[in-house]
Amino acid sequence: MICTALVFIMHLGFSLLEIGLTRAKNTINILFKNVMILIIGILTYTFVGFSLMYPGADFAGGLFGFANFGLLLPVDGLSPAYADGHYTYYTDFLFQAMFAATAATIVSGAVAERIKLSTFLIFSTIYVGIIYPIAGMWKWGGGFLDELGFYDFAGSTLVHSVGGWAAVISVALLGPRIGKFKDGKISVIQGHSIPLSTVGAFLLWFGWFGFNGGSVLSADPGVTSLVLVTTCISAAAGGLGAFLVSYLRYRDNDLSMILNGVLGGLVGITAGADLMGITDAFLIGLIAGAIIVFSVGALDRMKLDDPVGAISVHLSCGIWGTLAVGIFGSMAGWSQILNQLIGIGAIGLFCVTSSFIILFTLRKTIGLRVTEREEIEGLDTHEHGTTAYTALSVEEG
Amino acid sequence: MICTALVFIMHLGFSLLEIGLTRAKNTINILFKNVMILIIGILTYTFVGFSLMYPGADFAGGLFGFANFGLLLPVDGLSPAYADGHYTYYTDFLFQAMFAATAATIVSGAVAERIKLSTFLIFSTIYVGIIYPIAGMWKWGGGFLDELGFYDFAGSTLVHSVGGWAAVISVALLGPRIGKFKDGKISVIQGHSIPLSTVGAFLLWFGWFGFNGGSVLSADPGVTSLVLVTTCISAAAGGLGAFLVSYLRYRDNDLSMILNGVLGGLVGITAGADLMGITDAFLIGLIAGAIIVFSVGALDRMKLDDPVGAISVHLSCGIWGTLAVGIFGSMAGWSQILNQLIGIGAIGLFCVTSSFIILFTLRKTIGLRVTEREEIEGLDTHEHGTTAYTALSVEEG
Amino acid sequence: MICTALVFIMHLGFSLLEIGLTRAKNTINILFKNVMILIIGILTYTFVGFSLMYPGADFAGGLFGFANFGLLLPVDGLSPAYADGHYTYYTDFLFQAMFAATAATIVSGAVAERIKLSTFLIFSTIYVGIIYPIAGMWKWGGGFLDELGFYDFAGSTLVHSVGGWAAVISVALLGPRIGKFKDGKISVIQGHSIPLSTVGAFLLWFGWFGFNGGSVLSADPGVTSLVLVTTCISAAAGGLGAFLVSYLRYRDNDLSMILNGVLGGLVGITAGADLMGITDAFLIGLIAGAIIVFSVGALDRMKLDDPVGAISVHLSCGIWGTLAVGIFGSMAGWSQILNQLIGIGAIGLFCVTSSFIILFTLRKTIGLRVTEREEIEGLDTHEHGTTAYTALSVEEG
Amino acid sequence: MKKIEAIIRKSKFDDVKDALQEINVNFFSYWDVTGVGNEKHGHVYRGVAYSTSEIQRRMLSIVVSDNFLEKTIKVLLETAYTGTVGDGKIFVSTIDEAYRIRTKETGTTSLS
Amino acid sequence: MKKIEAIIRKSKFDDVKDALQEINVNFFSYWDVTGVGNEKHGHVYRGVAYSTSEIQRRMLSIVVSDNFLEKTIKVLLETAYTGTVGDGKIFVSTIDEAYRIRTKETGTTSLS
Amino acid sequence: MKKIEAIIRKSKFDDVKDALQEINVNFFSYWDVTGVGNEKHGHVYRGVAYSTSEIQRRMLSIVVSDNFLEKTIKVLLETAYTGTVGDGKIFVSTIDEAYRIRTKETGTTSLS
Ligand SMILES: Nc1ncnc2c1ncn2[C@@H]1O[C@H](COP(=O)(O)OP(=O)(O)O)[C@@H](O)[C@H]1O
Ligand SMILES: Nc1ncnc2c1ncn2[C@@H]1O[C@H](COP(=O)(O)OP(=O)(O)O)[C@@H](O)[C@H]1O
Ligand SMILES: Nc1ncnc2c1ncn2[C@@H]1O[C@H](COP(=O)(O)OP(=O)(O)O)[C@@H](O)[C@H]1O
Repeated sequence: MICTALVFIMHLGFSLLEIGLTRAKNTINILFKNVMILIIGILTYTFVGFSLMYPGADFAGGLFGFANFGLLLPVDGLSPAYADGHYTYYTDFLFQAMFAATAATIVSGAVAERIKLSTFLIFSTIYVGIIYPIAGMWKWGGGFLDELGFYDFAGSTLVHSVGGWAAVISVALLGPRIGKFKDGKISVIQGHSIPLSTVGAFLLWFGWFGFNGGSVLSADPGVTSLVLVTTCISAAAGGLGAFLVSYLRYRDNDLSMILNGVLGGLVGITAGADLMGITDAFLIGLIAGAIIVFSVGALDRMKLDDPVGAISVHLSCGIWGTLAVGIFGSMAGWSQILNQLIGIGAIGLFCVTSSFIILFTLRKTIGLRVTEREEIEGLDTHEHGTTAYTALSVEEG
Repeated sequence: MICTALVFIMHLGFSLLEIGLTRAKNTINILFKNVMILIIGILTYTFVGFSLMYPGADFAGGLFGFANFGLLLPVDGLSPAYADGHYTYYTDFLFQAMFAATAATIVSGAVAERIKLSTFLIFSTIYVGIIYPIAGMWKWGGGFLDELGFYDFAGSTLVHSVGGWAAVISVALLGPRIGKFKDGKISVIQGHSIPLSTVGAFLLWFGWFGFNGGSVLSADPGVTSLVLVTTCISAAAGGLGAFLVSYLRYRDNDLSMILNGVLGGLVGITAGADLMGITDAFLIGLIAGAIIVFSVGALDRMKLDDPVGAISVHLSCGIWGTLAVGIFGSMAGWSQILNQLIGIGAIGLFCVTSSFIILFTLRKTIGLRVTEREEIEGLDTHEHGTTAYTALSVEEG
Repeated sequence: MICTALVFIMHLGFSLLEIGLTRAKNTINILFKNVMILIIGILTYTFVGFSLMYPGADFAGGLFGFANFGLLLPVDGLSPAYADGHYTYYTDFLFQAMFAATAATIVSGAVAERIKLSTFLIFSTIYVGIIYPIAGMWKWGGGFLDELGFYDFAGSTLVHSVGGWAAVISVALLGPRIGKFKDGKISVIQGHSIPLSTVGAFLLWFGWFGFNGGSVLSADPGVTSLVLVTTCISAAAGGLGAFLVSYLRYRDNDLSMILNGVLGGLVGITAGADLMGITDAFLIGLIAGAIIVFSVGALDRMKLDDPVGAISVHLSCGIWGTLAVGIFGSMAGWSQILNQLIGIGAIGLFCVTSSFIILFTLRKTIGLRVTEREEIEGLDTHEHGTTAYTALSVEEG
Repeated sequence: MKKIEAIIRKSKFDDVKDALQEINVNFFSYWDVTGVGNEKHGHVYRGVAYSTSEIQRRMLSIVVSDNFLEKTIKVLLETAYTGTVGDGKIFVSTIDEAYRIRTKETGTTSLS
Repeated sequence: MKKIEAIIRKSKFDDVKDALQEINVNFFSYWDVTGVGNEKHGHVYRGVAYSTSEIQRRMLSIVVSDNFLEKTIKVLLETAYTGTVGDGKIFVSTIDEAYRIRTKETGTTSLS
Repeated sequence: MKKIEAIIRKSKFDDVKDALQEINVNFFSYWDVTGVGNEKHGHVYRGVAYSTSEIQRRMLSIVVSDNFLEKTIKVLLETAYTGTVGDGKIFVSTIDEAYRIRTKETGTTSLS
């Protein structure tokens, strides 16, 4: 139950990271998006998503199943007997609901500062309400990937890549922010507050204790403590990796890169947090940190404009983490690598296709992007009729 | 015990929400108030309040009882046997102490930017030390409302309305901030940082997991998980309600309204969080969100200047939530509605009268309001001799 | 396990407190330092520190012992049987690892705005990886101070003073910031954001629930709840003490002093949180709060420039708290006072000597301080090539 | 045309603005400056008492036609006044030419 | 030498800067001001609709030699233009002397 | 009366202020501006190296009587100097009239 609260606070972490790395003129818009995603995420998951994701034995096929609208308290749902004495139906649901909104939040970061609010909200509703639970069901709901032997402890693929794929597609369909790629050169659009981003990253790390710790589901102290240790070490190693690589490559102590590295380490360990030893976790994190730096550079060169590094963190490191289950730790082996690849591919294909269809339809109908004028003058003034900060200077005399 | 920490962090949430929605020139003053309230709240509750609120069988009357000064460890207080194996005396005390300061914090928001610091601190001490525990004792301490059958799970009335009533009275006695109602027209005095407010609202939601979750007191996983689910759904629905109503009414995507809506949903569910089903919680929240929007507008028209919306959130939704116990969920019924109304009325009458007496006395003696000059130039310079932000611009070259 | 997360969030608290009390031009530098400390702290503690601190029966001498590099899972490490059913090896480790980084973070605050990044990182690595665990082992690892009867519940001396002593030495070797002592007069260099500092202090208080609560280690509800109550009361009393003294002495409602007072109260109670009654805790906190105010003044007069008050909070109150174990509570008595003094002295001597040696060596080799130009123009521009805030003003029209 | 630069107390800004409005001077630009002058403020920060002459002020830049000059100055002198040290200054200088970007008008008609 | 003070829309700043660069006016100082003028913005805040004429603008201060004046003005008038109310103003005044601190040069050679 | 507008490095501000104090010029207003000029700064942000000529500066506006002009300029030229590109500029222009709001004084006596 505590873990639910911790995962909840991750949404604040995402929001702060995101506003810190973007410009002040779009701050309210981003906060608005993130608050609405959380609200919509919880509600759609209540009424549709949970039943889609955990259809239960009676309704499930391998690819798709649906139990019923709303929540239906099972016979022994209120007592821990629901899950062999470990947790109750409602605990389970709420924890999952907090996860669900994460997928859309990831997208939110990548499309920040130029997407239309209404479009984004519609997309999120569909994605969180339908696409994410279906993909999740394939593994966690007992679908075909689960039967195959694909392993994803807490969602490197099922949560992070699901968000990451949608982020890639939307960034590609949206195009870069005005001024990001001027005359073929990559320009710099600085975020407006590094401190806010740092707070965000800390809160995400904090929340990840709940994200991974809670995913043990059984509250078995042995496994949970192992999971927390691997999570933490991988996060630290991710930061270290990003620091080393970005220092060696750019001779620059770039804090935002280290923060991304920490998150990369967290995403990387998520798939196999309960399988790894200390050294495994360290290596997974270190490599994830390095991946971040290269991935951020590569995306820039591919003219995919991702203001907060969401794709690098969640997709690149999500894939890496899922693969790592086959490389390090107690499940390592060629056949597992293959299983992991199939899982990554299947989910990737599904997410790419579905988000392309949704976004393409939206583009043809209500449009994806705000007008050029709105973008330049800031979404806050146009969509919210106010600005995030007023009169920061303090009155005296 | 964790819940205590979560409720603790709500005080940070309140502080940030409040400074975000007020002007930079009064920021330190508001933080100072909130920090001092917390300190005073904990200490007075230790020495007086807890004994007033839970006098125990030996000392209690139906209306008023008092055990002793300070804390007196009962025989089996250090072992969970204190409460049938659920929690210890100290856990109980600390959790309650965190609640107590909340009542004053609510008032703090409503009177921000113009009340005298010393006056406010005296008022808080009395209110938290004496009024709040007496009101609380009527129900939670086994007083007459409890015997009557009035139900208030975690304090829609006992905590939130108690604060809300005092807020109304003090706003009425204080008058609006200079410039709020110019020539009969309602002016806008914008808060200085929406991001801070958003962080505040998130932390409050986060803390509410502890507020309601902890109020189960027994740590029974079944009920606790249900409570968390209803709490969360109502919060989300509150945000949705406020969004829909404010969008339809004003064609405006107002983030601060949604944040208030979320809080309204939280306050609304607080009275009956353990009695409601999913749909009940959804409806309670949705209506609470709508109430917020109308209430904010109505207060403005009544020339009650509440900079942060404290009255709308805590009083309007507190009343609504208490009533909702009679309308939705497992206790619904006309007789319960009546009981709830009696409870609301009794507590309201008591709080209004007592806070009027205290504040009126203070007005006649040391005065309620800062001077006009202090108000215009900012409380920070005058009462604290410094300002919250210095030289935000960053040095270079 | 939750406590680990709470202690983790203290690092965010430290960071925010620190940036709030320093100038905007050095913000990234400070955040960078704190993030790297955390990363380095966790990793060195994993590979070296834990084994140094808890060598176990086989390897330990009274003064120094070392088990092995890395973590070595004991036979029953994954089951709670590791510690008589209370916690697992990994839980134990992670909790301790979070503590370790704290010592360096304390130093970070005192040397802010002028120390060289690389020098600081090297110093931290050595201090956290070697000095802190050795000192810790003397008591918690079963070393000679433990045998003597020295008592330090959660680290007033072992964590806070260890950091505090290093802070004194580094401040003395570094010298004050340019402009702090102009022509023999004490100047004021204001911090750039009181709100951030307040958030930091709240998070520290929040985290301390975990710091002290978790140090019970056994999760015995009786003791834990007592510890939380004493912790909380002492914090509140610390704030009150600082408020009263600073108001009486300077006629000033200084929020930053109250925040320091709260932290002082927390540090003060840390050594004996499980031994004190309510009134003891109140007095310890109150005195700690008073000590803060005097200590801040005294350091200024001694021309030791400690921008965030780290020495006053962690060293002065750390010593006071350790002594208080001999004065108040269930262990009070002259012989205990003597034991406490020996402990304080031994640790103090060790830390002062070792940090002097390390820092002096660093000064002779790579240098301690940034250049004058870098200091004046801000570390952010020079060491990180960017600034913390860009374009805070919001675009419109 | 003349440019009036007025450095006033921030707390007087609302009054000044309303008064300017009344004489139809509802076009100007302002920003916040730090002023060094005769006024001193005493503060205490973390136990150190100090006094500073750097005080936040608001700078108003108003370009007016010559025949508006006098009454604008008069309004400013009246409404920004408190009588205590630190009320601020008004400086007048000459503007050679003015353009309204929207219409490309020049001269006094471009001012309003 | 002339001082050009241009008060423009913030959203036009990038265009203006690039255009100035092209005519080799790549030396100026700017800061943000609040402008009061004909343009009004309507907002809703917590349910209260209001309209304000206080709008964020950017002030550019460019000191140029007399023979650069005309083309600088021309560029400003063209690139800061949108045609809707609130495009801003340009004011020109005379500078008596200019110094470059680094070289202690004076006069027009000190400008660039 | 003359208005001196000096655009200097922020890191030199404290020195300049102290030096002005010594020649009794302890009345002026300042604010922060962004300067575009010859100096360039190279930065790296998230792996992209870039160089910008937009650098934070401090603008000082000092109105002095004619006989203070020379020595004020001298002090500014000396104390704001580092010798590297980007030390800044000083511009002098004429002020027609000055008022002290508190006393309604005009002319040079109103300046100090
Ligand atoms: N000569 C000057 N040049 C520029 N600004 C000035 C000058 N003299 C005063 N000021 C501005 O006017 C403000 C008020 O002046 P001050 O000397 O404090 O009070 P008073 O005008 O009442 O004597 C100062 O803070 C400063 O901003
Ligand atoms: N006389 C003036 N003095 C100083 N600034 C002015 C003056 N007139 C206009 N401005 C500035 O120019 C901006 C645009 O002017 P406005 O009247 O809104 O539009 P337009 O120039 O299209 O009529 C204003 O916001 C203000 O900052
Ligand atoms: N003609 C000008 N008009 C206004 N400001 C200028 C002008 N020329 C230079 N500046 C200001 O002076 C600063 C320093 O000038 P710069 O050309 O970088 O160095 P230097 O003066 O050493 O050649 C610039 O950043 C800008 O703010």
